[in-house]
Amino acid sequence: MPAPTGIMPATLRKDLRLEWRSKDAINSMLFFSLLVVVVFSFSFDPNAEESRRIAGGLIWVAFLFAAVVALNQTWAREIRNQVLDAYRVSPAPANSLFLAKAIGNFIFVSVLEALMTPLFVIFYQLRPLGPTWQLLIVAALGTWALVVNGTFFAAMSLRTRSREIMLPLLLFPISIPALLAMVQATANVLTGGGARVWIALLLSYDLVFTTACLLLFETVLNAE
Amino acid sequence: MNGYLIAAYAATWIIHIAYLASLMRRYSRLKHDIEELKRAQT
Amino acid sequence: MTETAPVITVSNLIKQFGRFAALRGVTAEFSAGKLYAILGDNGAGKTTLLRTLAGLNRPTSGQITILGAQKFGDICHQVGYMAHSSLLYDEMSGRENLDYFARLYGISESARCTQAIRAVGLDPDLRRPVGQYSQGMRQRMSLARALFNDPKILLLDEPFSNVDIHSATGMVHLLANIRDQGKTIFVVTHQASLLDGTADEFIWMEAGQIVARTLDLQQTARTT
Amino acid sequence: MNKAFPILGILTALLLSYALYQALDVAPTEQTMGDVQRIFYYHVPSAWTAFILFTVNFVASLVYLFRRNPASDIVALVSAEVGVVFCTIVLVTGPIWARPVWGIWWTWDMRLTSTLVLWLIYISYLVLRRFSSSGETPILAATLAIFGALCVPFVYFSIWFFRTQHPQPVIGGGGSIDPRMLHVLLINWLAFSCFALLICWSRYRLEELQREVEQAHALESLTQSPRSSR
Repeated sequence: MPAPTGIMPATLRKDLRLEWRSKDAINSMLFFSLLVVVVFSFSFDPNAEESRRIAGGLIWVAFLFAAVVALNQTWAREIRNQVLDAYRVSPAPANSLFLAKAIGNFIFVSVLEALMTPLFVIFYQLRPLGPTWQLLIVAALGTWALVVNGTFFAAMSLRTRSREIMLPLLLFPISIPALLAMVQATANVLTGGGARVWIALLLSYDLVFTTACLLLFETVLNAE
Repeated sequence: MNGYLIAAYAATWIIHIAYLASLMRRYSRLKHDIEELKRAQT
Repeated sequence: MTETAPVITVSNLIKQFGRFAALRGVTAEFSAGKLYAILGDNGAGKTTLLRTLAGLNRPTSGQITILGAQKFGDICHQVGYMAHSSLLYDEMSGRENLDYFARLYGISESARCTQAIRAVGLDPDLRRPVGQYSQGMRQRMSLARALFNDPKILLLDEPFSNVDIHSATGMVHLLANIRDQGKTIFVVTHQASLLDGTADEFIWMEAGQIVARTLDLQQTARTT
Repeated sequence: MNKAFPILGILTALLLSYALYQALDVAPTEQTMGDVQRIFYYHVPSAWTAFILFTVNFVASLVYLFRRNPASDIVALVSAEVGVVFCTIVLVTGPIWARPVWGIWWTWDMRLTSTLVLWLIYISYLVLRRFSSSGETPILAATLAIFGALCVPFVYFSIWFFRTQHPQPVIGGGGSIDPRMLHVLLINWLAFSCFALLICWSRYRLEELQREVEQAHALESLTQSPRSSR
């Protein structure tokens, strides 16, 4: 029996529709990262020249924490009425579900970034001195790096006790290289340098971990 | 002999012995478990 | 339909959850075109048996053969599964739910979904999200979700719980009809009396084992 | 097998004391750092041992994913746990060494930082093992181990590149190592590897026993069939 096609887009559409109706993930993410921006600006002087150097770190840490909020939400939805079991008894391949979830989270986090970045720019009076287009690439690659591993580890922590705490514990150590690359690339561009090596690093990180996720997701989904 | 040197060597062995002690504790708990199991069977 | 050929064979099935064995060596054969009622106390292993048949639990040891296949993945499109939870998204309407699940089975014609919803006595054009359904309606929609792919084997976990007696008898009639089309149905239930006279066989489970198989309810009541 | 264990134990004890004597007495005193440099003979062998154990963890996890045999799962668990112990020693002795030599307890230098990240990864592995329900632990843990191992090159490269971009205190000074020092280092490494093997062995036995007991509990409930609820 050939595997049915078009499952990935159908699942993605379903997820977007659910999010549109409940707005659980995006609201909590927005509020959360807003809090982070405000709290950070209390702890540092946002007007100093220094802030340009640390802003890259602040932005990405804020987005990382916000992404964790969204990542926990995506699978919570599937667990609520055990709907995940319905997916597992169906002939649909596990990777379609994974890709749909990862792309969905990518969209959510990108929307968040698009909404929050102007706020950061205003609060911290940022003006990139380096090539801005590189920032876009860094944002896209970096977000995917966080989201692809995050989706995977969220599915993993689904099967553990105290799963909400488990996700950051699993995700953060593995994400350190990606986070370092994102922060450094952003800081470089803001202070007037280029970020080609960091972009290359992010790209290979994305490739390696996306492959690993796709190879191992079925095992995790059906782990018992 | 240098104080830092002694501290480092001592720290190494303290960590190893602490780990071994935790293994011992787990082992004795297990033994207790096994005995209980045997008693339940008879 | 040959009555003699077993459609499901289970041999020495053991399922262990850590220190607790939910199934302790279940061996049985089930033939096509029959309605089996699985009865027993809480914790007797009924749900675990059903989940193991549905491929959701990996047996610790023992073998299952369904429709001649050892791997559940090969025949999953011929099995319908209804769990204790609804396996539906609360935020979407019944129709939207079924349309999504139909995609998972590669079913593109939506007539099948409409038909399934009608079969359980609900209105396919109901726009309300499932979360606002009454318990009985949700239960019936959940049955429709298990039915829409026209499965050869139906696995139902407590389909009559929280359903009023009128709807429950309606569901029993429906199940009898489906059985008469040559399908095999397993019903885990506490309300055995509902199936009295309809079920072909009553399977009594106790402490993870099948302790009795009888043709009518009274017979078992006498032996135990 | 049961006879080999005490023999290996005595041998390891002898080797460790010989290595200690070599490190403290035989090895020449380093000119600039003095006696403090002798931390080297504990610090570096611990690091090597930890890395070997983490490699074992990766291989065992891979084998587990393909073969699903409990033995390789136990090997993976044991090597990660003992590896974390050795890695902890590296992280503790490192600053004790850094303080008198560089005047600071911690520097975000390439090796310290990447060891710390490695340590974090394997701690999260052990946490996952503790928090997942028993039936699925091996699979989830094996998956995480593979992710962790894939991450190692990225950790090294990113931190290396991060460091080369930023000025930092000059460390080490390079140059070749005195052959007598190398000799002592290798003896210490051998001693600590034997010690690690010994711990792993007993930890393996412990885990095996633990699983047997678990099994016995389940079987007991099989035969006695109590009315326990799920």
